[in-house]
Amino acid sequence: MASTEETVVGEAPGGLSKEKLLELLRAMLLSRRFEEKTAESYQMGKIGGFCHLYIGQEAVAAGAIGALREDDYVITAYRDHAQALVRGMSPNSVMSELYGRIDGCSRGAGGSMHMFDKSVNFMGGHGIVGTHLPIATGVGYAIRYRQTDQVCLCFFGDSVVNGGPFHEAFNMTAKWELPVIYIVENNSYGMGTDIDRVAAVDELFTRACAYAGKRAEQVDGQDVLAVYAAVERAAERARTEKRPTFIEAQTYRYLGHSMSDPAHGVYRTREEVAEERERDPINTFVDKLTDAGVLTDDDVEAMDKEIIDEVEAAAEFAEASPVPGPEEVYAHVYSDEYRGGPDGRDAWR
Amino acid sequence: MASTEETVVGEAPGGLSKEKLLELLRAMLLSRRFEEKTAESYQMGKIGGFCHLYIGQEAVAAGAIGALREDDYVITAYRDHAQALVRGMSPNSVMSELYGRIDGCSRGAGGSMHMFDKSVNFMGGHGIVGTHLPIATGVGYAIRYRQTDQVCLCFFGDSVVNGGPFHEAFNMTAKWELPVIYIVENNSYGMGTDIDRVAAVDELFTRACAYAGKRAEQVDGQDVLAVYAAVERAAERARTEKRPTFIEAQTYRYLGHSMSDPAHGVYRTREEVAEERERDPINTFVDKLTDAGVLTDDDVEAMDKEIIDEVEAAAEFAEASPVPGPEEVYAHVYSDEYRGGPDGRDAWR
Amino acid sequence: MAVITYRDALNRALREEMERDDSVFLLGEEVGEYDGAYKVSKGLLDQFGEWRVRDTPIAENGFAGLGVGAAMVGLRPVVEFMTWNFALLAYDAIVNSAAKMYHMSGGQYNVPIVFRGPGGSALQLAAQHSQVPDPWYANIPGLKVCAPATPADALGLLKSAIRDDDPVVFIEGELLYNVKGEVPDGEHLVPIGVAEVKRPGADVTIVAHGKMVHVALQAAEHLAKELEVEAEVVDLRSLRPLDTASVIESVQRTHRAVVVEEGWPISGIGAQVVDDIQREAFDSLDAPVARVSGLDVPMHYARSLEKLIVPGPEPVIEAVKHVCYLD
Amino acid sequence: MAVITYRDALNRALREEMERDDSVFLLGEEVGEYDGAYKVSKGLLDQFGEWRVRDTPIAENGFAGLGVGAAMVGLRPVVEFMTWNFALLAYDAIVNSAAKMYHMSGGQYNVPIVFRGPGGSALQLAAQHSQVPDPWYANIPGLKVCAPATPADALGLLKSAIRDDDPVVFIEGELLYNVKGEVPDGEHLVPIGVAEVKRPGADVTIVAHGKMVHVALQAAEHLAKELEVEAEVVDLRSLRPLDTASVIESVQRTHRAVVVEEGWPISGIGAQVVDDIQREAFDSLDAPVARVSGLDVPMHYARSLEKLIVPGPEPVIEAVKHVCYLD
Ligand SMILES: Cc1ncc(C[n+]2csc(CCOP(=O)(O)OP(=O)(O)O)c2C)c(N)n1
Ligand SMILES: Cc1ncc(C[n+]2csc(CCOP(=O)(O)OP(=O)(O)O)c2C)c(N)n1
Ligand SMILES: [Mg+2]
Ligand SMILES: [Mg+2]
Repeated sequence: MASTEETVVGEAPGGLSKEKLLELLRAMLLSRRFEEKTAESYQMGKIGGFCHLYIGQEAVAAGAIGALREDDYVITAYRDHAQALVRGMSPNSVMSELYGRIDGCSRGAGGSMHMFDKSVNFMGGHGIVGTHLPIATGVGYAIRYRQTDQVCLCFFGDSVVNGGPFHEAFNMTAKWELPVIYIVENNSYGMGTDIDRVAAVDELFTRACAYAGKRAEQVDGQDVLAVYAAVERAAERARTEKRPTFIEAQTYRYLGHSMSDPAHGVYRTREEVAEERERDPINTFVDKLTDAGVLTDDDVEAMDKEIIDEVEAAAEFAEASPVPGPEEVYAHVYSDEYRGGPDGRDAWR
Repeated sequence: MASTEETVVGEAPGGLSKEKLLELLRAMLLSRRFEEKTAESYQMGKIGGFCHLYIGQEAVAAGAIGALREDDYVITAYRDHAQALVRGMSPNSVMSELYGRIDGCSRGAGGSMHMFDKSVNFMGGHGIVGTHLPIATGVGYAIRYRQTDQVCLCFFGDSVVNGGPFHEAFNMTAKWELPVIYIVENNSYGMGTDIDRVAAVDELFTRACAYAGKRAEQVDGQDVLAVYAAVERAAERARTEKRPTFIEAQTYRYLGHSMSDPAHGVYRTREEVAEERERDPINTFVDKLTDAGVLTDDDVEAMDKEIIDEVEAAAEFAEASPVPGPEEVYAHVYSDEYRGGPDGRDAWR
Repeated sequence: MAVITYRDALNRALREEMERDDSVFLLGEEVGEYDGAYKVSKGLLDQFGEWRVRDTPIAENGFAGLGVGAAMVGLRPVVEFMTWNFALLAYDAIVNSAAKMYHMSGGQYNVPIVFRGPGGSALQLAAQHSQVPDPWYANIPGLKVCAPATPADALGLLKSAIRDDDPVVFIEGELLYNVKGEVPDGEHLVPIGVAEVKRPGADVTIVAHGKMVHVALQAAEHLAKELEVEAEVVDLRSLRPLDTASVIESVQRTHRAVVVEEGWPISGIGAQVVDDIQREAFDSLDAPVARVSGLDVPMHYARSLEKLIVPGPEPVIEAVKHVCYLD
Repeated sequence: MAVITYRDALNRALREEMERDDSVFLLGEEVGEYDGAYKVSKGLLDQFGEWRVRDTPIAENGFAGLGVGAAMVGLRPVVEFMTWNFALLAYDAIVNSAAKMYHMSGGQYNVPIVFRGPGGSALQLAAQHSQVPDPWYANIPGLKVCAPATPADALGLLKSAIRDDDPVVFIEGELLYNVKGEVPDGEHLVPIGVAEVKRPGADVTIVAHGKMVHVALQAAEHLAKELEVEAEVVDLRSLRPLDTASVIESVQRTHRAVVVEEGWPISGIGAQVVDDIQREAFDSLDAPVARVSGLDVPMHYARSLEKLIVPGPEPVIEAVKHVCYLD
């Protein structure tokens, strides 16, 4: 078997190095195992609030972020654990945030929906549907302002394409030729609403026709290599031509919209979910890699076990991390000092 | 010369009756003369606030509203005097509103930007760019809800196509197949901004490609018959198929954005304005009608004189109309009785 | 008298009004097939069909504006915001369109619309999902604003709001949906703009609305038991019109007042109530009016801090002790 | 000391800060080629080029959000709203994104942005174009809010706002742009959150901000001349943080207070100031605090009614007479 250092050429999947292929697989497996643990901890009451899992969509985060450079920016919505991990945030930091502990990336202030890590240019974690798209436009603006060749990658859900922020952001990004890659994770549903019931267009990527200069393409979001290739092309285009790209990745979430929504029953059938599970992005990628001889079933099992251990350790770490104390209440309202309303407005607290 | 009652067939412009042709001409002339008087009164300090004139764009209001039925709805933005008049509001009512008098359509509460007349289904007069588009969607919704065959005609400016409300309204209107005709008056500028500097698309009507089922077409907005024909087709489609249409009417405003903006100098040249004036919608239509023998120069002059008298009379009427008294302050805040904040909150007023 | 939940009371109000008047319709995200994110609209799609129970795209400004247009031509839309946090996107449609229309058309186009949904914090929903919108709407003439605390008031006020000819902002409590209470059997209407004494008492007036009414009642029980202080709890129920007269009347009897709200302090509802009390009952006051509010910070996710930020009975008790000179 | 207009003071602040720090840029409708709808950005496009002075489409929510993104990665955007009335469309970007980011990222992403533009009524602009946004933003933790009344404060506060590491809502007076006043020649900074006594006086405190400072000063002149009442005029200058201490200090000397604002009464800025005064200076008060505000109605177009709605010196004089028991 080829060593991890060796570059796989020719028939190797996607023409990528073995190292890269393993990195993509690892990213997907970590996302899956982490979310499984998250579900378990949520059910045990260790995690609160709204909690949206990524299971089923792993190829999108892994492929897209995998195609970026370290100095690029990533921004997403509330379904953000996997993107955070793939971008390089530690499971300890993400899990502690879910547990609402001081070692969380946002010191327990943000929770599930608001993962941030400035050290890896991970810009959140935003809870109001669609409103991080203009923020991504602003990051693109800053890149051109400073004349670097970074890019900003912005994930969002299918339901976003019907909202005003999408339209305003796309128009400005296209007009000013900003290096932003918008990638819609089309999992067919916004909560319990089938996208076809609310979008007046059959295929989401066709929305891009309303913004000249914006390239759009559709990729199989369950194929990590396809996503990787699309984002790599888009990034190249952004770096050299400064042009934005709109990618529609067709994917699927296996579980409910959030921890309080059942996986099926109301707006989709058990059969539909079962059928979708057959094109599982991890299984198909593992098959591809083992078929190509890049790694063996044993290798996969070893990797999986290592990841499971890492995730378990993260949960233990989070459990042991301190709960934020009262001194945190006013800590990050303003950059300068702040102790709440003046003159005892909070006197009875 | 044919009498007004006679139907003009064959070579008659637009295949319309003489009566209809004269109605269209009259609508345009009235709009022009009324706005000229408005400018004069504004300069004399009789009208205040923001005041946006329609001079140059008359063919759009005349042609579009001319193609409607009496029970249809019309809604527009702040550049609304001409649409109000063409829809059948009396010059007395519109001019009194501009003068801020009690005989104004809105009792002096609204002014230039907020003309309303429920008796002719004229729904305003809205000041926040783009936000009346969702309102038009709602009117369309109500029409389908009640299963009548009315339509709602919604005018708006070119700058609207870059904003979120446009996108949200278009998506819902297209998805639910609502009988709304959206007509953009593309006069090339939003205030001092050339639309090409801020819209990431060359031709505005192509924006409709992002909403399946919405038909879009471009018409010469300086040709009243072309506008008439387009809206007539759209109305027919709305009544029978319940489908929306997006019409781009290419037009031009001769004066500044509002009374406080010069006609040219900053963002466009004197030459450009002069050139645009050559395709004046009234002159070209008069030529067409006289060439076709529908009416003579004398007829036109007589009509013009009559309109000028009517407009002068409106100004005199407005001048004589009472200024709203203090009893109006709280009169229309709520449908039920209201006298301001309770218990003397306004005690010192 | 049936005992039902706040959720069911709202559902009953919607159903009764939709049965009574076929110009009433509901629209919003997930209100139809999904029965509502909080199940307030359960069963309505089945009963009334898609034109009267309309699932919308995620386009708050757009569908709020749609509601305004439909209301202008005589329908009576009830616009559900999944939570009021998302209605920040629709602030323009509510404030610039709905609230101004009747006025700026000189009394021609009234807008009989209800904007409703849950406001305030729930459990660990963090900064963007825990906001109290009350003062942003109470400030606006042209709107009416309701914030019921009990199932009976939720039922009676929502029915009144739907029948009202003007735009009503209706703020429900995300944590109140499961609260149970008695509800009259027949037709039950509660007038907008009328407060109610939820607990009589002679020693101090506690003013509250929404979820904080329950906190005030808990505090009052404790005060009675532990300190023999009898607090009168006045539930504002509506925030616009604000029933200042009822508050003043109570304070003139008790001579002391504590005003409680869940939201942020600066220019909150409580600030206005204090202003009214000090102006109208200055000579009756034996102590300055005290306020208890949410702490002046964005909401934390961590449960430990959320508990500090949202007022519970303790600060209310402390504030009462303060105005009674017992601290 | 040069005498310049409020408009020119703002222009000078922008120019000086853009020269000093090349991460500062301006964006908004008509700010570039057109020199700004109110000419505040005159000449800046020529000096700094299009990437630093950016004309935007009419997409308030979009370009406000763009500013937030640029600020998160270290630029210092100044977002101009043509007027604050249009910022209702951007309320979400300001309240849900800008104000929350530093907090919800646990102190990682601060947002050094200024949102600025004129607020309040001008002349006959009617209901949708005359609104006072002050309390909608003062209520929000995470924001700072300034509302300067004079050219010197406009200059000094805008420079401070641009240098501030947090989001600042900067509310200018549409009718103040032509007001002239002395402005220091060198570098001039006014700290955010510090009020200023604009006229000393021993008999009564008048609290105001923005345009109402001038109304208060006119009223004070009249009171001195006609009634020998010396009013102290305290200009809040910032609405968040609110300099309660300066107000209290003054009221403790004068024992009487009138709080003036242009906006609507319910839960306005004045309500909060009254709350602070009655709590902190209860025993110093010889009369209940009086408030003067805009009338509780959407703005009328007719000049006759606009004059009644926007406070002028007369109601302020009447209110002062009332708290001095002279009526
Ligand atoms: C503006 C706004 N409206 C409503 C919501 C409530 N909400 C949260 S997620 C969601 C569905 C989003 O679906 P989609 O964009 O497809 O993303 P997915 O959850 O499928 O990843 C809704 C309606 C919200 N957060 N923000
Ligand atoms: C949301 C909003 N932003 C800004 C303004 C200020 N404004 C009024 S008209 C206008 C230009 C509109 O241009 P366009 O839509 O092309 O219409 P036109 O004036 O050409 O008829 C602007 C920027 C506004 N009224 N509303
Ligand atoms: Mg989705
Ligand atoms: Mg235009």
